[in-house]
Amino acid sequence: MIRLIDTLSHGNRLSSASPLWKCGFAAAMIVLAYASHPAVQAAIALWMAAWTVVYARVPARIYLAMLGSGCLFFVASLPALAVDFRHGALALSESGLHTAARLFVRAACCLSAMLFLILTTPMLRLFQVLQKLRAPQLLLELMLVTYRFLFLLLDTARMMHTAQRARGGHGGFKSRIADTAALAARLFDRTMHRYRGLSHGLASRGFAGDIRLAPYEPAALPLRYRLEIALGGALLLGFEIMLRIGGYE
Amino acid sequence: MKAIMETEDVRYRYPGIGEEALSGLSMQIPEGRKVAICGANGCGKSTLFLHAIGILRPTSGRVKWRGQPVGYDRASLGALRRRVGLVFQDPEHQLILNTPREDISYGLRNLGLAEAEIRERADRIVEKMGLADLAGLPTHHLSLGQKKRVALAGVLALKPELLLLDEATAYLDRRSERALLAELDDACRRGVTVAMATHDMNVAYSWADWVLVMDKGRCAMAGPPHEVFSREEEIQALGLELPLLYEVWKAMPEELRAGFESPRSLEAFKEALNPV
Amino acid sequence: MKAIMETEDVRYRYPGIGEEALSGLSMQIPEGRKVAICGANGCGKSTLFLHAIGILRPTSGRVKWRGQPVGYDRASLGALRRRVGLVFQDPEHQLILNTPREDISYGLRNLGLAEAEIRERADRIVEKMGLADLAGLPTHHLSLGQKKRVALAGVLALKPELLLLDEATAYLDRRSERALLAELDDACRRGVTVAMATHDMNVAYSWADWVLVMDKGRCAMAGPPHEVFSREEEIQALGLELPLLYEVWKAMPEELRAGFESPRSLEAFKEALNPV
Amino acid sequence: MKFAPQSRRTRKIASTLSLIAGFALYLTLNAPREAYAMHIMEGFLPASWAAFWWIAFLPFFALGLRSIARIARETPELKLMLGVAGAFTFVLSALKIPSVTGSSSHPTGTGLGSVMFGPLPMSVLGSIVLLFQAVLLAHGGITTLGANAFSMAVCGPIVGWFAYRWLQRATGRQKLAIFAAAALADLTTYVVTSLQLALAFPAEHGGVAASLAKFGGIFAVTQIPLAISEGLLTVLIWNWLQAH
Repeated sequence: MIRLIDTLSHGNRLSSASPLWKCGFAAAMIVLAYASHPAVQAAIALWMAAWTVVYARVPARIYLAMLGSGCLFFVASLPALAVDFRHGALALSESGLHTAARLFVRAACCLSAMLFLILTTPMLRLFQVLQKLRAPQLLLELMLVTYRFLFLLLDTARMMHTAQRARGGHGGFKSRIADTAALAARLFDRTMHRYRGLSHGLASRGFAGDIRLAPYEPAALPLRYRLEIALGGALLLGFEIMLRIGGYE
Repeated sequence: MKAIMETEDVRYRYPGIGEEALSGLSMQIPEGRKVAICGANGCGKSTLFLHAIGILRPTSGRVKWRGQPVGYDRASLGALRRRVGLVFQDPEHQLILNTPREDISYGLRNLGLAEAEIRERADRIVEKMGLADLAGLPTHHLSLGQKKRVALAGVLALKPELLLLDEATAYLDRRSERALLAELDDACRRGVTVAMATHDMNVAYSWADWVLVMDKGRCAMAGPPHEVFSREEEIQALGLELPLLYEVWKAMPEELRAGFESPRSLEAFKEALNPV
Repeated sequence: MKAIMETEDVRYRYPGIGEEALSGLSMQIPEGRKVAICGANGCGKSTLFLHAIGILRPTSGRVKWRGQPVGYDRASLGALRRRVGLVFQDPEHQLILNTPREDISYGLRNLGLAEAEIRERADRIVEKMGLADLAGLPTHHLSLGQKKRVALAGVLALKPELLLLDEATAYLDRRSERALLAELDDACRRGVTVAMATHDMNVAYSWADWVLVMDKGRCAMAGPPHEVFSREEEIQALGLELPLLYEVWKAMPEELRAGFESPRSLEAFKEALNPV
Repeated sequence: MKFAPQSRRTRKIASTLSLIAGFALYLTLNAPREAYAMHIMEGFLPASWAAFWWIAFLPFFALGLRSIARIARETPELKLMLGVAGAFTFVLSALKIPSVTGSSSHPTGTGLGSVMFGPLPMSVLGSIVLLFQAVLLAHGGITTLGANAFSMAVCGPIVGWFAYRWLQRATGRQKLAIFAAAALADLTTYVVTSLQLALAFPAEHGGVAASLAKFGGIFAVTQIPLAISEGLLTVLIWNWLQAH
């Protein structure tokens, strides 16, 4: 899954478009979602899905799978929202169901805005946006190193797991716990080995205390997209205002 | 020629990656041979091995063990992995436990053997492979060559019928390489079929008695070393190099070569030039 | 022969390990040459390199740069590391930023250059080494051969006077190996002294014009390739193998060899046998 | 809503039955993936609560960052080490461990991390891991990052660390202390998340307390066995690390 998202974020049609625009757009949509009626939220969700699937060409199958897995949390909480203890028995709560339905639309809408951002924007660009937004340098450095070694350690863990299975490991509960523990300890060992290697490697390249990123490079967002954002945003806002004036609840 | 393991039109694509890692691979590993599986980095060798022990499952096509399609239920996989031993490229991934002896026992313990038998079998293989001095040392004190030998010992202790090795000789100096290859020859003599993936054509040429060449997830060539390497242009078209010894031999004046098959080792080469 | 870097009776022991990694190493890296530092796994090559850039400090003995003892204060170390570029065996150790272009800029940014110049120099080296297609990809999407090239580019961008490489060709297939060696030749032509540690005697023989042989933390032999490899017995006593091409040549009938120096490449070999 | 007493009763029984069936179905289908599902999803919390938890989380985060910065000024390599440790924590949380009930779950790893690196640095590493889970796995979210980080990166490590310290001093039994640190860090995360949800969605009848019982009850099915498994796992990992 992780490699999938990472690969898509680099290989989609919008990957080189301005990350600042994309972040701003997704953030604006999430804010609007919080302030608007379900009908507007549904419209936002569809619009963001269109950006991701149609404009960025993220495969619809993968998109839906991710949307589904993202909604698992909602499914898990659904019983708690929809059921009430009343007079010592469980019962469906009318208002709970109503809350759940409203919540679902909002959460799905926010999720689709998030998915737009993470499926179309490479991590490195997000770092640069954070840098431009003046996130602490130390935090950025930690994140850089973490991201750099994430995939490496995931690969190592996967190989170790495969090797254990190839030798008959991960049989029952006890063996799985013990094998996982051995793997984690060994992985920690490798992690510290990586750290030592990295500190030598960086020292040889003149590391003197900080890891500096390239400054944010402004990138373009084609006019056609900017127009759509402006027009679509105005439409949604208008829609919301109409609903409010109409007193619709 | 009976195949101990074969694949029929196997296709596999890693999730999220555009290209197929195996794109219609059909190949056979002949029983009782020393097989070299050659190809450039990324030709699909490692993916093939993961299919051979049922860790990966083909998207389409079939993997067969002794003529029978491999099953993917728990019991069949267990049985398959007892018969097929896989030695990974990087022993760091394979050696999990703290000392060679413990690590060698790991697979035996997973077989559910009694402790006494585990100890007995581990001791025997430690003895046989000359690891006695190392058996109690912490794994991270061993050299790469030693680690590779320990990884091999851990797999041989399970007495596989087919032994697969991924880039077994990479990163080794010549002495460690020789020790390892001698171990493989020995296993082969005891009836184990040995298949080694390598991109070192010199090793493939001098060690194997059957060569498979893979390219872009397919089997491009198969046959005895002389036959495969005599198709020089095809080999080069695949971006592979001919074995040095083979090239040198071909460069020699015709009259010196007359009557000899191209020698596969330096000793054979010297003998061919200086007949006693 | 002027030494760009030398060590005088350097001793070093890793904490917690009984044996010395360097036990009285005295050797010289001659300026302007292509130097191969040969030896079996664990002979101390990597430890030597960490001394050369001042990451490790000798327990006794001295490391000298152009005749001057190396200083270990911050400023001297910074200056030394600007002059000596080290390419590690495992490229994962020295790639830190997430794309090749970014990563190559990293070292330049440490030099305190202006952004415009950083971009310009990074672009130039990306262009020169044919990395343009990869420059924007995330590092974890690259193959090992590509990572090694990027690591080399990151070091070359700093324009070192001495370039050290640890097992640069290990794990590479022949095609990537050639591309890498060509790059090194090129650097050497531009006046960079290149020293590569390797246990592959074939590479050492065909590529280097100066060979150092290390054994158990000492320098056992030094000289031009012909001279070093003609001391066959010593080489073999150190557990090293003679280069294949050299051995083959020596095995040839005397009359064919007459008048030629032992050829160091297959092309030279063929030429020697079939004079035009 | 008015129905005859008779129909009201049948309706109640019917709805209760269908609920039980629904629960059973949902648990069998989703149980294995729930450890990640403990991260509150994007857009789930009301705006005021999302903001509240961000505000509650940030001071701890700032303290953590400051404690790292203080040491990093002396030894810059520490940044590299913590960065790599962050990657390790992420990978640990991606491992599937068998749960005592037979399904499998993802550990949080915060107990182990807290004992090894201290609770404040762990609050930074934990939030980085959560951010990466949100951005690279679409688990959790940005608006809810404050709430998730407060429960998993702040409360879990702090409780785990104190549990470890206290038990280590009081009993001197290190294994017990490690088990308690890991299991309690896990349980704390679960309790705090349930509380966050209950506060945001109080029940119509019984308010926050009833809601806490409902959310707590649902997540207990996976989180309590997971806490025990993670405790066991962490003790084993600790043994390994000690042996090295």
